[in-house]
Amino acid sequence: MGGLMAIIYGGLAIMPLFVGGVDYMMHILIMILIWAVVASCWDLIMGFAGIFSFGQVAFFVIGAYASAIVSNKFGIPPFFSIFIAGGIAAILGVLVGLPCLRLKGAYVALVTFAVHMILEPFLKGHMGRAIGTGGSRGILTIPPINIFGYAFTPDNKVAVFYLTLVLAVICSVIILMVIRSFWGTAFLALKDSEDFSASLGVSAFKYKLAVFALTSFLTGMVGGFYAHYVGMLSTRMLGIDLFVTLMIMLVIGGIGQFPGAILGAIVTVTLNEMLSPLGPYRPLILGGLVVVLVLLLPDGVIGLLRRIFGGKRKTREAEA
Amino acid sequence: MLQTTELNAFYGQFHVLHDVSIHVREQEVAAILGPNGHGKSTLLKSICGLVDQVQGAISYKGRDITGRPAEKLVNDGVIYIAENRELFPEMSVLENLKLGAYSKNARPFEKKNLAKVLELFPRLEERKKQLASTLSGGEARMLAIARGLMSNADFMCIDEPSLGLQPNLRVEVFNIIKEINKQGKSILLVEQNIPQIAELADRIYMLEEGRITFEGTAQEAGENEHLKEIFLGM
Amino acid sequence: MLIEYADVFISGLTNGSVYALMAVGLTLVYGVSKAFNFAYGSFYSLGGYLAWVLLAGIGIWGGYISVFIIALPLLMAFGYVTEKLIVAPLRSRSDWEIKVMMITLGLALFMDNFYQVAFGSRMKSLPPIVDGVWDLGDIVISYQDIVILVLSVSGILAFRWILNNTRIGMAVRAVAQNPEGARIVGIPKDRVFAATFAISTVMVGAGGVLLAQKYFVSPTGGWDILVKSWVITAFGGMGSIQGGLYAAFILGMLEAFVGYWFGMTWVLFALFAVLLATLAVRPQGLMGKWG
Amino acid sequence: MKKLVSLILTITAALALAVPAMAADTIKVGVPLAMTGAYTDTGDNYWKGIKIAIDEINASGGLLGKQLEPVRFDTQEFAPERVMQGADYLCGKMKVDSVHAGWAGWGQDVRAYGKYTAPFFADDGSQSAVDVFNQDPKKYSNIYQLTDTDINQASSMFRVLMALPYEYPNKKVAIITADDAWGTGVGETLAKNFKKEGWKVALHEEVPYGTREWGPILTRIRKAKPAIIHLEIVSAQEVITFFRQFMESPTKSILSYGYSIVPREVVQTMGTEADGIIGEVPTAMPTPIAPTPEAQAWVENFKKIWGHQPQAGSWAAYSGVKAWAAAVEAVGDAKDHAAVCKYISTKGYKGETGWWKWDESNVMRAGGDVPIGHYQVQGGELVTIFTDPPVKPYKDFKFQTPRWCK
Repeated sequence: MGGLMAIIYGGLAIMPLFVGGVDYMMHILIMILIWAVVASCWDLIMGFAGIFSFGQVAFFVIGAYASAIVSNKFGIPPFFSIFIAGGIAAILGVLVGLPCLRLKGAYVALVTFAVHMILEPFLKGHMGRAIGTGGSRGILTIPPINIFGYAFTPDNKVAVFYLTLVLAVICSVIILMVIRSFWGTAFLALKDSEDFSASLGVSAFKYKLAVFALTSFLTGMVGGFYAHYVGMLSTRMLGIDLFVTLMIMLVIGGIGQFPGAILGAIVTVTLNEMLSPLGPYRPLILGGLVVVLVLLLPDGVIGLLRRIFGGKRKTREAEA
Repeated sequence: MLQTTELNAFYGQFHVLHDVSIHVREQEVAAILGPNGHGKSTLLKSICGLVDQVQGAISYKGRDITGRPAEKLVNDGVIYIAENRELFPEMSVLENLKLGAYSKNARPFEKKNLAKVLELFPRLEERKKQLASTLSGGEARMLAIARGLMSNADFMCIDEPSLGLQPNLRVEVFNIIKEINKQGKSILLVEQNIPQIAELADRIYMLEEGRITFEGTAQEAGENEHLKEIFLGM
Repeated sequence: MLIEYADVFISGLTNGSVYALMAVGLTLVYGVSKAFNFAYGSFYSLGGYLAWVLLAGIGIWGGYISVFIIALPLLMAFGYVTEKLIVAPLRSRSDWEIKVMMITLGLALFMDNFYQVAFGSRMKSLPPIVDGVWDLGDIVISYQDIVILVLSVSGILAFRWILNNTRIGMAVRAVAQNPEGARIVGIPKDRVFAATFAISTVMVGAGGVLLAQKYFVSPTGGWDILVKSWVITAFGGMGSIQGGLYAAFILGMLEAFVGYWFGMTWVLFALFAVLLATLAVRPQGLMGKWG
Repeated sequence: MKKLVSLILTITAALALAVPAMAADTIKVGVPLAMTGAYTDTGDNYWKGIKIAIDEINASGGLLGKQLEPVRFDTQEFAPERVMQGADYLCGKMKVDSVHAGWAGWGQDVRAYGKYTAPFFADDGSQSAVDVFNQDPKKYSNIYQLTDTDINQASSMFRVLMALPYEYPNKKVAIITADDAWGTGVGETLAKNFKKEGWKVALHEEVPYGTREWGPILTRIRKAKPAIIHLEIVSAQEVITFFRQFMESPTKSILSYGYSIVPREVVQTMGTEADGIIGEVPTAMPTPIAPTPEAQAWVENFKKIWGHQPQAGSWAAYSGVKAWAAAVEAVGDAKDHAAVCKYISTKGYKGETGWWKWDESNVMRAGGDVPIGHYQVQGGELVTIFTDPPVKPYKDFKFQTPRWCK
């Protein structure tokens, strides 16, 4: 896992050598890194912990707005406000997680997706405007992250890219450590049989709540980072498009196949850009692709790689 | 009528049955005895097409039925009657019985069988309209057997019919099984170690740790030291 | 005052009947096979587009009656084949519930954009089934609403009758209540799964035909339906048809009265607040069961 | 089936052509529009105008002897990073010499394209976009708005409502808007203006998109019996369902749809049923008879090509392309973006109805030769009854009292 991750990030790290001068390409690379973290978090909560959380985009947007508001209103430097944003997202994550953990399958999906759906009217409405979301106009000026006097604005995309890379690597290492730790084992046990693992002393509640907190924190923090990079925010991120795109990253990367989600982000964003000139045919093709891939590549690209290179085949049964 | 040859069965990585060979003759009651968790139920389920990983051969009326799924076997005349009963809790007793005659072969005999079954189980006749979930343990066991009869199967695999029943109910259930057998059905049943089984069964197998450790008539079983020990040990 | 409440009540009743028809199919499939169909809204649009093609495109003789006669079997076939092709193969996989959600989400994306490419992004309108209003003095009810109410309620009743009195209906209930037990008595589970998927497609597609003349058809118009149906099934208890019915009418009323008292923007908040409160007390919904 | 086959063929062909042939001697024109998602339809309207302009220029020998080559970009649902990506792609990577958008991000676009130099034409109609511009007019000097702001458009609606040759039975108004930036902006401006005139705002409601069941709101309307109902939701399903449910038991209210009259489906679906509804279009091409022969010819041409009356946005986007082309023609170099922008800002452009002039914020303010058009549906078509500012009856077209008010 770690080796593959190092190869992927290593490969990305040298990309600016080739396309460093093309803002458009650098922007795509930055977005790949951002989505890679969000998708990995989603994979951690859904693929490993087995919780059907559909609130990842919501936590991303919450983090983005939180960081923008905190830095705009209280003058807190963005470098710190993204952590505050992560904290706020984590608290909300726990608040959402608490009722969810009593629920099952599709119910969890619904309650978490409800957060997503309610977020838009909230941010646009009077309550949102009162806390500074700018209502349906959004927030159009957000200061860039500034480290030792160097501003990471969209004009310096290579610099922003390496900063994003550092952030993404840190987040991925955290996720990797979680998966490799006792937690990871606990999650796998939980997924196979809750009764069985309860008898082993794995407290389902504690771990699931912790994973809610952790993934919301990381997602919210990356959301904050995104806000300061792009410099503007609107509720238009809550459309179905981004949600589906993230889902496609997981399908392509493979569920519960970390670091597949990172590969998924790379492939999906690239594919999306290549198909973009086709207009309405783009989502048509993407949708068809999801159907075909779920059927043919049950473990995503990672599964395919494993089949090709014949590495250690890790099946669920073998681990249980 | 039914024969297994060197049957092996697996649950995931667990090898549950080892080279089990048994046979049941026409109109015979065969019983499989053995301690809990040694594979008796697995054997029945393997025969009835409810276990996915099976090796070896199973034949019924001279036909190979290995790997044939349960829903098809019902039509062939092999029915499984579960220990945990597997009823439809939110349906009435009558609906449960009607569903027992779901398979194509049983359908034409639904009316006739229903009358027969209700005659055999007067208690169910009384509770015809009640939901299955409201039945007592003994009644539910009877409903399970009755539902099995509705399938018009010739060969019935009954999993621990007396489990958890009071002694007087046990006797009633065994009497009914005897009656069914008299009406021409072959029966393979699984029990832990009930002395009464000797009166009911024509042939007895002992299954320990997934292997057959004894095979013989009821009389032979009664004379077998090893079995006696277990019978007395209860 | 009373007149106004009666007015809002009627509005709630109309909402409720529509929601009931929509939600029953979703809850059925979940109850029987534990599969959650994300393309449900797109199936709704499919019904609408079928009606549009038949009425406006071909100009079929016989109007809506012919539409129902032709569209319903087509929808049924579509649902059956979809289940066999993309849902059934996943059942034996690990994480199959997530994978079913994903694959149906992909299907939804595909279908919605297919509509856009094939029919254009503009909404399509259909001729009304009936015109005119029933004037009761202070209260006015359109015949269209009455037709929708009557047809959806009778649709649901017909569905319940099928479920309770036919062989296939009994088989469906049997699989829902006890899949292993159903196998034992010889019910082909896989075929029942596909059949329920087909029935649910018919239900939602018929809803699409019925509602297209009031609410129009557009490529992404199904999402709203999916979300509302989802809330209703969860509220009523996933898999409980009775619960779904109650939930549909309760939420229909809630929507109408919250909209009247507090304004339309609060409807969504109110829906989720009620849902969350219900789930906090009864995690399985109003009438749902675990398992 | 035929459609399916052609669909598959198109996909294959499009994939094959996805790598654009690098024609050496063309001028690239960026066209970032919504091609998928909720805004597809408006994106289509703009594209129709832009396409006509480009085809016209190419047919007449091109611009400075070079053909124009449109480079399209799908802005999807205007997520911030998508808007930014469009700018980086079109201006940064494809090096286009002008960008023609429609709705483009309501301020997000100003920041994204302001980084580059190519002239950028948007139809945001939003004060927030102008606010961003005014933060740094120098940096954003390449940003042009083809329509006036939401505030000014709403004020125009109010003036015309007050000028209608119609006796209002009372001074009560109901305002219903979508909960987007445009809707809330228009709603607030209208409410302010009505209150100032001594009217009572009996109902002011923001509704989410997708609202199609109007029972509760109509109940309140029927109770209040307002003289004016203003509905501002730029989506056909919502406005048509509202109208139909309203008509089940109408109150004697003037039905003012503002910019919501724009979606083509409104008149196309309802035909004469919609007669009586009023609405407005900024940067409007008045119909059915255009103000000048040139404009009339343009309308005829549009109808010939696309098979229907021009919609809001089509003409504005068309004029944006032509204004830019005229400036390039005058400057003599498409690559000299600063000079082109300076020319547009100072000289303006003479279009079919007369002069287009941008103000110091690069906003095409309503008035003069390009006023806001106010329509009423009559005989199933949009008929211009007023232009504004200043409020002036248009030709001989008269306001007709709606049938439900008689």
